[in-house]
Order: sequence, then C-alpha cells, then structure tokens
Amino acid sequence: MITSLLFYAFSLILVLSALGVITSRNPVHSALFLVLAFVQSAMLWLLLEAEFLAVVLVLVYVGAVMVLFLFVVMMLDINVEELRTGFTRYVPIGAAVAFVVVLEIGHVIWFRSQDVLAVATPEPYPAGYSNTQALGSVLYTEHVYAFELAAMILLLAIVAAITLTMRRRPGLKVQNIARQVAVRREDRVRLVKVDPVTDSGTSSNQSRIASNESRAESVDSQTASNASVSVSKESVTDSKDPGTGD
Amino acid sequence: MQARWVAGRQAVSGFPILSALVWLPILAGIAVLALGSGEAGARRGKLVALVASTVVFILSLPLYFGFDVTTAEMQFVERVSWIERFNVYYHLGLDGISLPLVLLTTLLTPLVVLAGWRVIQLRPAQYFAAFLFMEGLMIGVFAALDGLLFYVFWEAMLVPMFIIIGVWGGERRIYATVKFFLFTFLGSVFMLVALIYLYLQAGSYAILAFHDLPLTMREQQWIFVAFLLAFAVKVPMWPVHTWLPDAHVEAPTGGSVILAAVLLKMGGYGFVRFSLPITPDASAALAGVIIVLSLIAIIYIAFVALAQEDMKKLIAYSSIAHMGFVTLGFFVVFQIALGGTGGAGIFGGDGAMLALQGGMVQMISHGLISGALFLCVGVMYDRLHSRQIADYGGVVNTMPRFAALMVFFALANAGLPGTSGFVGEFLVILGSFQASFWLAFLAATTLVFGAAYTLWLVKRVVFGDVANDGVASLKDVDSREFFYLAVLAAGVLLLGVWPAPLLEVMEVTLANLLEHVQQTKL
Amino acid sequence: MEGVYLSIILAPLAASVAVGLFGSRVGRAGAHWITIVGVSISFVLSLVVLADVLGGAEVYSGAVYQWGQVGGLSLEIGFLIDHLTALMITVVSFVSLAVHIYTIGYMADDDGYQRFFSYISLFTFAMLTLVMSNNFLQLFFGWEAVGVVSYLLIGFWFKRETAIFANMKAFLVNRVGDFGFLLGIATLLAFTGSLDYQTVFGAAEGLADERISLFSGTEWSVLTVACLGLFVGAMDKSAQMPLHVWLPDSMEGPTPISALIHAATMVTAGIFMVARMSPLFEYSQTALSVMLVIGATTAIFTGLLGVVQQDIKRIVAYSTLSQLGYMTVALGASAYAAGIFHLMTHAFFKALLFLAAGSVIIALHHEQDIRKMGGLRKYMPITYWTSVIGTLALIGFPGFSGFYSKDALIEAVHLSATPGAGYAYWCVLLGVFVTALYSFRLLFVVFHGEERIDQHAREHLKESPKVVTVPLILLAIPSVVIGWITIGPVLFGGFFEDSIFVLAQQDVVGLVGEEFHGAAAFIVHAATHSVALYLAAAGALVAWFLYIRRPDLPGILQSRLAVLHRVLDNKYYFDWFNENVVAAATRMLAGSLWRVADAGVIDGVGINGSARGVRYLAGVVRTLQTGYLYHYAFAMIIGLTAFLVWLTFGG
Amino acid sequence: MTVTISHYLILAAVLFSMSVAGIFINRKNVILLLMCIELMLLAVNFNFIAFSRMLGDEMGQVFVFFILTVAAAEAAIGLAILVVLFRTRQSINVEELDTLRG
Repeated sequence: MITSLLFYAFSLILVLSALGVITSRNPVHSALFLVLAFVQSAMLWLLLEAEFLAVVLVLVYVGAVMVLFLFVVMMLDINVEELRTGFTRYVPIGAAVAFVVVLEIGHVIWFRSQDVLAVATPEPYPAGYSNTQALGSVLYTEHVYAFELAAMILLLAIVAAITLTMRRRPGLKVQNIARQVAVRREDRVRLVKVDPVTDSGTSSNQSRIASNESRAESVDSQTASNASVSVSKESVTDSKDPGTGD
Repeated sequence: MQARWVAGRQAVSGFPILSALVWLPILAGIAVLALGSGEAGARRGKLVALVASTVVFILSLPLYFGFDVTTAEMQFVERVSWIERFNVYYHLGLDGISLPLVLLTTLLTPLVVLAGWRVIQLRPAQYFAAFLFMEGLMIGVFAALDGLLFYVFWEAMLVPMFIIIGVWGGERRIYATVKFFLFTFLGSVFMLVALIYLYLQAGSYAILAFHDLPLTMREQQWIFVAFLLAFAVKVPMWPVHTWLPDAHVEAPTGGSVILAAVLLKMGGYGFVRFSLPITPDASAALAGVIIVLSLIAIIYIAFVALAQEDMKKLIAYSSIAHMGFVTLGFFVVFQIALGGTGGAGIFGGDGAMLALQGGMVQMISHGLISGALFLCVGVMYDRLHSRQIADYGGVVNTMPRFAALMVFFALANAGLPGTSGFVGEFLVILGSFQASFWLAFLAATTLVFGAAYTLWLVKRVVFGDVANDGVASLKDVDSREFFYLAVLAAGVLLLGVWPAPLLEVMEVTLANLLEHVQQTKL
Repeated sequence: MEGVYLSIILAPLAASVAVGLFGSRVGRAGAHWITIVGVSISFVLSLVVLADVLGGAEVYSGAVYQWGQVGGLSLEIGFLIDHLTALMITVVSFVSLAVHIYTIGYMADDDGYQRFFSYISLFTFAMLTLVMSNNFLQLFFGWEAVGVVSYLLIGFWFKRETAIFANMKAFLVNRVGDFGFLLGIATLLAFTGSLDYQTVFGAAEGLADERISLFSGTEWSVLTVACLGLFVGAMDKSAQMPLHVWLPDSMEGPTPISALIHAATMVTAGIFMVARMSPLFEYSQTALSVMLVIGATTAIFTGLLGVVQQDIKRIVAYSTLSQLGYMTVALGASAYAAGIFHLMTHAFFKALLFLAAGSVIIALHHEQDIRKMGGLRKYMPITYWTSVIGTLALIGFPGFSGFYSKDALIEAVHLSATPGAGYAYWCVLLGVFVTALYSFRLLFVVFHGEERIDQHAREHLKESPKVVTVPLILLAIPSVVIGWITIGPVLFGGFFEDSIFVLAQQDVVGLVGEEFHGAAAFIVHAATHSVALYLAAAGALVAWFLYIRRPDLPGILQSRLAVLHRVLDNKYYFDWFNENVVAAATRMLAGSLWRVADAGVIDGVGINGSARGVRYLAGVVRTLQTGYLYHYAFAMIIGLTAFLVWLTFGG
Repeated sequence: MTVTISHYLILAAVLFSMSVAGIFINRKNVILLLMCIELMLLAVNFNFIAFSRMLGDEMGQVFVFFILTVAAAEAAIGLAILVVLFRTRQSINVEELDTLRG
C-alpha cells in the first residue's frame, strides 16, 4: 500500500516536472525541472529495486550531465524571447503525435500483452540479494567487452568535446617550453667583428657599446676595440621569438 | 598437344595462379600509390607498374600452356569459403571462354602502361596505380565463378575507370564519366537483382550451379532481361550505346584502350557466362530481338561512324558495330537451332559453332585492333593535341613508320583476311547464313561499310600531302611507341593467319555450352 | 613437291617482308635484287611445276596447315595443283618478273623505291596464293589480299589527291564484290558443309536441285544463288559493268602496277575463279546467262569509251575492260578454256601495251595526255615497234596471239546455246571493230602524225633505258607467238583435263575444236568462216582515215554527235551516279542518322531527356526540403509513429 | 491496488509522449531539444528496468547502464557542438540553421 502511494506520488511529480521541462519559458527552469524529473525517476527505480542504477542516475545525471546543461545554458547568452515566438504553432501536431504514441503504447500494453502482464507483480528477490553485486557479476563477465567499449565511447566523447570547444585566439602569447629548452648558443649570441674606430663614441650605437665595454676591460681603448664581444639588440629580440610562438 | 598441357599444368600445380593474377596487380597498385607522387616517387611508381604488369603477363602464360583443351571443366580452380552465412565462396577458375579474355587483359595492361609512360604528367603515380587496379579487377571478373564475387569485381572496376576518365580525361570529362557511370551502374543493378534471385533459388552463388538450375519460362525471361540490361550497356548494344563515344573521346589514351579492348568484352563474356546457359529458353525466345539489335548496331552504327569528325569517336562507333557481330554470333545460335536456311538440316550444329566461335574470336580480335587504333590516335594526339580529323592529313609524309602501322590496323579493322579482324566476322557471317540468307546478307554489308568509314579515315588522316604546319612538325614514332604498336600488330597478324591456337582453346568449352543451351530448362 | 609449292608463294613474301621492313638498310639496289630473286625463284619453280604437270603428274591437293577447327568443320590452308593452276602461276610469275625488272627503270628516281618493290612482291605472293588455293577460305584471303595491295599501289603516290581518292574507290568497289563473293561462299558452306573445292564440286550437281527461299514465295536454286554471289565477286575483280568504275581510276598508280595488276593478273582473278568453279557454274544456266549478258555489255560499251579518252593509260585501261568482257562472255558460253586462253594471251600483250605506254610516259616526263604526243615513232623505235606488236595482237591480227584466242572465243560464243548467247555474239563482233578503232587511234595519235610535244620534253626525248625496253621485248615475243604455239595443245588438246569441267551439251570449245586443223589452217578457217577478221580490218582502216588521213574529222564528228560524245566522255554517267547519288545519299544518311537519331533522339530525348526529367522532378520535390533541421526531425518522428501505428494496429 | 509492471509501462509511455510533444513545441531551442531527448531515453530506461524486474533478469539493467553511458557521451558532445555553434553564429535558433536549404 505504501509502495502504491509512493509510486503515485513520485509519478505525479515526475509527470508534472516533465511537463515543466517542455513548457517553461526559461531554459534554466527547464533544466531544473529536468533535474527534478531525474530525481523522481531515481526514486521510482528504487521502488523497482534497481538501487544501483538509481544511484548512478542521480550521480551521473543530476550530478554531472545536468550541471553541464546548466552551465551551458547560463554561459550562452540566449535570447529566450526570440526562441519562444511561434511557441504554440506546433502544439496541435505535437499533441496529436503524442496522443497517437500513447494510444499505441496503451494498445500494446492492454490488448497485446495481457497474458504476459497477468503476472505483473514481480517475484520478490531472495534475502541477501544485492542488486549491485548481481549487476557487477554480469557486467564484468558476460559484457566485459561492451563495458570496455562503453569506456572507449566515454573517452572519445571527452576528447571530442574538448577538441570541438577548444579554440585558439589570435594574439594570445603562450610559452613553448620545448622550443625554449632547445635553444642553442648560436641562436642567442652573435659574434661581431668591429672595425677600429678613429673617432670613438660618435658613429653608431653598436660601436659605442663595444667601445664602452672595451673601456671597462682595458684602459688602453685603442688596442681593445680590435676584437670585442658584442651583444646586439637584434639578437636579443630575435631570441625571444622561438620561445613564445603559439 | 597432350604433352603441352601436362607440362604446363605441372608448372603451375599447387600454385594459386589466378589469385596471384588478381591480387598481384592490386598490391602493386597500392605499392605505386605508397611510393608517393613526387617526381622520384612517380618515376619509381612507373617502373613498378611496368614490372608488375609484365610479371603478370608472364605469369599468365602458363595458363595458356597449362590449359587442357580437351575438357570443358573449369581449370586452375581455387575455392575458399568467403561469407559462410550466405554460402559465398572465393571461387576462381578458367575455361575456354575466360582464358583468352584473361590473356588479352594481361597482354594489354603492360602496353597501356608503356603508352602512358611519358605522356602522363598529372599525378602519374595515381594514373598507373589505377590501371594496375583495373587489371586485377578485370582478371577477377573473368575468373570469378561465384556470382557475388563476380559482381564485386564487376562493380569495383567502375571505380578506377571512373577516376581514369574523370581525372585524366579531356574537356568534357565530367559529363562523360557521369554518363558512363550511370549507364553501367544502372545496368548492373538489375544484374544484382537477378543474381540475388538466383541465389535464393539455388542456395548458393556458384555460377555453375545457376547453369543447372531449373527455371520456369517466366523466371527465365525476367532474369534474361535483367542480365541483358547489364550486358547490353557494357557491350554496348544499340540503343544504349551513347555513353561509349563520349567516354572514349574524353578518356586518356590508356583509358580508351582498356575500355574498348577489355571492358566491352565483359558484356560479351556475360552473355556466354550467364544469359545463354542460365536462361537458354528465354534466350531462344528473345534471340530475335537481340539479333535485330545486333544488326542495327552493325549497319546503323556503321553509317553513324561514317559521319564522325573526331577520330576517337569514329573508332568508338566502329567498336559498337564490331561488337554487334559478337552479340549476333551468340544469339544467332538459337535461330540456327530452330532451322532457318534449308541447309541447316545437314549442317546446323557446326553452323552454331561457327557463330559462337566467331563471336568469341571477334571479341579477342576487337580487343587487339581497337586497342591498337586508340593507341594510334593517342600517338597523334600526344603530338598535336587534337583528335579532329580535319587537323590532320598527310601524316604518312612525316611519320612513315607510324603510318604503315596505322594503315595495317585500319585494314584489320575493316576485316582484311590475314588479320584477326577477318576471322571473327567471317565465322559469324558463315554461321548466320545457316540461320537465314538475309541475316548473313545484312551482316556482310559490314564488308563495305566497315571498309568505307575506316578507309575514309585513313585517307583523310594518313594519306595526302602535308596538310598544315602541325603535321609537318610531326616526329615519327620512337622505339617505345613502335614497340607497343608492333606487339599488337604481331598479335593481329598471328591470329589472322593462324587462329587455330585460339579456336582450339575455346572449342570444347563452346561445344559444351552449345549442347547445354539446346537442352530446355522448363 | 610440297616444298616447291610452298617456296613458290613464300619466296616473294619473304622478299617483300625483307624489303618492306628493312628497306632503308638494304638500299635501292638491295631492294630490287632481293625481290627479283624472290620472284625469279617463283617463276623458275612455276616452270618446274608446269613441266611436272605436263609430264602427267597427278593432281595435287593437300593442306599445308590447319587454319582452324570449328565443330566438325576443318578449315585448312592448302594447294591445288593441276593444269589450270600450273598455267596461271607461270603466267603470273612471268609477268610479275617482267614488271619487277621494268620497275627498276620506271621508278629509278622515285622516293618510295623500296616500298614499291615490297608492294609488288607482296602482290605476287597474294596472287599466287589465290590461284594455288584448294579451298574457298584461302581463295578469299588471296582475293582480298590482292585488293589490298592494289589499294596500296594505286595510292602509291599518296600526295596526289586523285590517287588516294582512286585507291579508296577501288577498295570500296572491290568490297562490294567481295560482299557477294562472301555470300556465295557462305551459301556453299551452308549446303555442302565444307570449304574445300573437291567436296563442294562433288556436291554441285545435287545443289542445282536444292531450293532456297530468298523472298517469300520465290524459290531459287541454291547453286544459282551461290554462283551469282561468286560472280558478283568476279565482276568487281574483273571489272565488269557496273562494278568496273574503279579500274580506269586506278590508272593513278604507277604504270608498272597498271601492267601487273590492272591488266595481267588481278583483274583476271575473276576469270580464273569462274573457270576454277566451272563444276559449279556449269549446272546453273541462269548464272551462265547473266555472265554472257554482263560480259557482252562490258565488252562493247567500255570499248566505246576507249575511243574518246585522251589519257594514254586510260585508253589501255578501257581496252582491258573490254577484253575482260570478252573473257566473261567466254565463261558464260561455257568456253572456259577459251576464256583462260584469252586471259593468257591478253596478259602478255596487255602488259606489253601498258609497259609501252609507261615507256612513253617516262620519256615525256609523266605526260599522259595523248593530245600532247604524236610522231614519237622516230624518237622511240623500240617502244614503237613493240607497241605495234601489242596492238596487232590486241585487235586479233592473224597469226598474233590475240587472234587465236579471240577468234576461238567468238566462234565458241557463236555456237553456244545458252540463253543470251545471241546478244553476246553480236556484241563481241561489234567489239572487234571498236577494239581495232581505239587501238589504232592510240597508235596513230601517239606515234604518227604531227608532233605536239611541248618544248621542254622534246629536248630530253629519247628511247627508254634497257631495263624498260628489255621487258618490252621479252613480252613482245610471247605476244606474237604464244597463240600460234599453244592454241593446239592448250585450247583444243585437252590441256586443262579435269581442272575445267564442262557439261557435254554445252561443250562449245569442243565443237570449235572439231574444225581445228592446226594453227595455220585456223587462219584460213577464220578468214573464210568469220567476219571478225574483216571487222578488225575495217576498224583499223577507219582509224587510219580519221587520224592520219583527215585529222580534222574527229573534231567535226565530235561536234556533230555532241550528245553521244558527252555521254561517252562522262563514261555513261556511272561515276556521276556513284558520287552524286550513292555516295551523297550515304553521307546524308550517315549525317542524319548521327545527328538526328543518335545525338537527337537517343541521346537528346532518351538519355539527356531522362536526366532533364529527373532534374525537373527534383526541382518539384526540392520544395519539400525546407532545410530546417527540425522539419526533418518531425518527419522522422511522424514517420516512426506512423510505422508504429501500422505495426500495432495493422498486423 | 498494487503497483504492477503495467503501471510503470504506462508511466514510461506518458513520459515518452510528453518528450515527443516537447520536441514539437520547443522546435527552435536546441538545448531544450537535447533535454527532451534525455527525457525520452529516461522513458525507455523505465521500460528496461520494469521488465528486468518482472523477469528477474539483470540483462535489462545492464542495458540501461550502457544507455546511460551513451546518453552521457551524447549530451557532452551535443553540448560541445552547441557551444561551437553559438560561437560561430551567435545564436542557437534552429530556424537560422538553414545552410542545408540549397
């Protein structure tokens, strides 16, 4: 009796929340209604003694999928009003199709499956029965290949979702560590031979640096300027590039 | 004779030679593709293609020398289960009908590779690979003894041909390929339906099992028509022939050669392998229709050929006319069996054999001759990039060696005795006389019309004074071109003066076929 | 002897192939030496065979190799060697040899020297194959092969538009004949089951009574159908009306060809073939009558054309046509031996005339118009005298070879009872007059009278070199004496034995032979019993009067008889008819079949029409495709629902 | 008035029909379409579990397990596509997605 009451209560909420999903104006509301519908379904599944799946439904759907839905709905700036225009245009045909579907399923249940459904009340499970264990014992033996396949599908879905949504914005600077590590001395440093300068400190930027450095090394500026190490400005900016490409 | 085939048989015993012939070119084709399309890759690819096709040709020789001409049984048979659920086998084998066609294929492919050697600049690797694929698939078609296997090869062959015309073709190649594809595909779909029906009746796809399957007249007629649609398009018979001139004109030289020399033969082969033995009663009942269509092809198409301005189109139309002899030869058999001319009473059986043999010889001979003629046109096209007759004239002045070969092939095309072109027509005309005087009369008009369009072509292209600067600048054939034309010339001549080696191979098989078609299945 | 027979045909073939393939390597001298040696071998071996046959050897009929086996029918290549064959191969190889030698001079400065020798050797091979055959297959091979070589030779100077037109015409007209020939062969095969001469001949008598229905309601004798088919073949090779049109045009080829092919050998293939098939033709009165009428018509009407022609080679060509008509008449009258006899003598003197004409032509630098000749007698004595001999032989001057053959022939026709023989007799008699007229016209206009040669040619005018004159002399000798020597043994001596078959009631040659008492007596007999001799004399006289005595008369006559002249000048409008009616209609039909039927109806309406139909339909259906995803989704759902309805409520 | 299998089946049918109707009603909003599909799958899962319970066979539940997996994957990819779609077109209005319309 309790079971019946619970069944009707859950069913009622389920149907109403489903109705809310399809009719509410705001997609956020729809999503929340859907969450409710899932929870109610989980309850009903518990009544059917499918505990494992009921828990999975709540964890996976309510916990993960529906959150994803909500994220997306909220993230996207959707013009709800525009989407609502002509809302009722297809209601008659939708209702008609839904009605036909109900009719069909009802027909099948009432007229075609009487003998099967006559023993509609399921046998109770024996004591000590564990739904999770029973499911696990078939899942990891008989259906292990399918199970692996399902894992692959999920992996694939992850990869696909990431590839689809990943985007590269132009102009974004990212480190390329591999290229930074692979840099060699020749890429950064350049040896330049500078001619001896007669009137030092006037001509070019480059030679000024050179002569300054050489002065620091040696007092005799005339001899040191013959061969000196010069780190040019260009080579410094050059060396920045290989590390920062996208 | 006995010693010959015994020795040959021992040479191939235990070796799956037919599979080798089918798959070697295909693997080689993959290898050519794998070698890449760069310049070096293309050069290596060409070499691989030539070596592979030559090896295939050499491999196919033991088939001839190991062939037992005293039996109509399938030989060199290979049979492995393929799709167990539907009783499909990977089943290959040869008899006297398919052997010559396989040899024709293996002979022509190296020549075609050689013909494209320097000419093909665009994606050469893919070009040669396509021809290698074609070769394997064509051999597969002729060797397949399982209906589904046959169908797979048959349809798969369309793909490389489609690509060859579509990629390396002329200006209107897209129109031509689509037309070619739609025509042949439409026809073969009906064949698939017939094959499936036969499978449901026989419980397997074995073609030889189809032969012995009893069928009612109604069933036979439907199956016959379904097969007819597929084969008539391929042959091609009037009025489903219009794809051929377009396809030929647009195809590159090698494509035209393979198309004319081998692809058309599949139609003829289909008739003798499927239509005649599977539906003998329907064939007999509808033979009149086919004969009329054949005669239309022979006479009407000859006139159409006369009006052509484009060399390739002219040769294409001439192909249709010549293939008319093939279908005439195959179906006149039934008219002979019915009695016909008074003489048939004493000579009926041999008359039917004449017609059958004639049709088969005509197929082989046409393969060589039309192939050679298309190669000739290719040689000229490579130099002047025109197929219009009006752009030529007096080619003999600048290309004497080439002109000699071209005139030879043209005469062979006109059915000159001493060339293979004569043998088939001669036998078919002699045979069809047994059916009716007027049949022979109409068929024999080809002597005049065939000569008319061929010689007029020769007159306008080869003879005369140098017509323009283009012709004046022509260079005679180099040794490569001379080689492949000379090989074909030798073949044409050999079969013309001594067709016995060819006739002998087919004799028993055809006799068996003849006996088979005369027994009603009802 | 098989080796000998094989060598006879293979020697020229080998020579031809060698010269043809390695022409540039063997050089010009090599080319003519190789081929001449080849043909000489044939000639010498032919003499051996002739001697062997005359020595009473058995008739040989055997296969060389099996061409193919189809059902119970074995097709073989082989030889039949009897008196007829022996005679033919001797004539063919002799004339061929003479022509080979003559060609050295005639073609001396032609670019295609080696090619030419290769061709004529190939021709010799083909012709020998034809005459030595013992079956229809090989006969047909030789038949077409000579046609092809003739095609190549007529178009030898391929730069000339007229030449390549003429060779195509020749081949096509020949193909019309081959068409009939092939049907004849097919008829025989259908009713006898063999292509071997001996088997077919053996069945001939039975075939005469066999009936075949060609048009509903009419029944034909199988033999007549076969013979008429074969005769159509003979008509084109031996250029009988109306299939003669190719022969005059074929004079576009070099002169040695005209001599070899179009006078002495190929054109006689038809005559030879009918004689060879005498066991068949004998049983078909209808075929014989047709031959009589066609031959007689050709003999007289083509002769008339020779009178108005201005081209030296064409005159000789028309003369050839006329003489071939004579031979055909002989065949129709069952006088096969007389026909072959005339064929032999004609081969010699007509080859002579052609080569003489060729000699004139090269002396005048390839001038062929007789209006630009005249008075050549004193410049070219050897050519002149050999021409005179040829002319006398042609018109049947007593004692010359042509006299014997022609007179015997006319006598035989006179005695024949075959329907049509009366008409034929008058035609051939009149023909004698015409022959004499055009022959002497040619002789007088070219060699006598005033010189009308242009200045340039006259400076170089001289007798032809030895390689030209020697063959002339070689041919002149038999032209004079061969008739005298051989009429007795060949014609009346039963030379042909079994190789020619004549029914006893039709044996006109035998009747003529009863009154034959030696070659000299035959002259007396002819002078007293036949008007032919006097007609020939009259013809010669008229020619003399018109072209020597009153050279102005022909012009006057021409304008008086303008209508007649125009008809003759246009060759009875045969060419006009062929070009403007047959060829034009063919081209028109071809064009309309292509453009209207093929491109228009099949491709336009059928193929592209269906494509257009599909495109139109697609355009209509396209409006259903809104492109909105949800419409497709709806369609799916509705469809699924409908399907479920069918599944739940329908079943 | 015990709860039988039929009850669950009818519940599933109602749920299914409502989601079908939802597809029609919310034809323009792709997110809602995806939600309706989830709802549909849920309805199907109901059937599986109900029968599994009735027949005492875990097979049905295994099936549901896999359906949940696939549905999760589908939702993830579907939403990813949706995000990409929105990024390129600045809208998820189905009526603007008419590139198929030739």
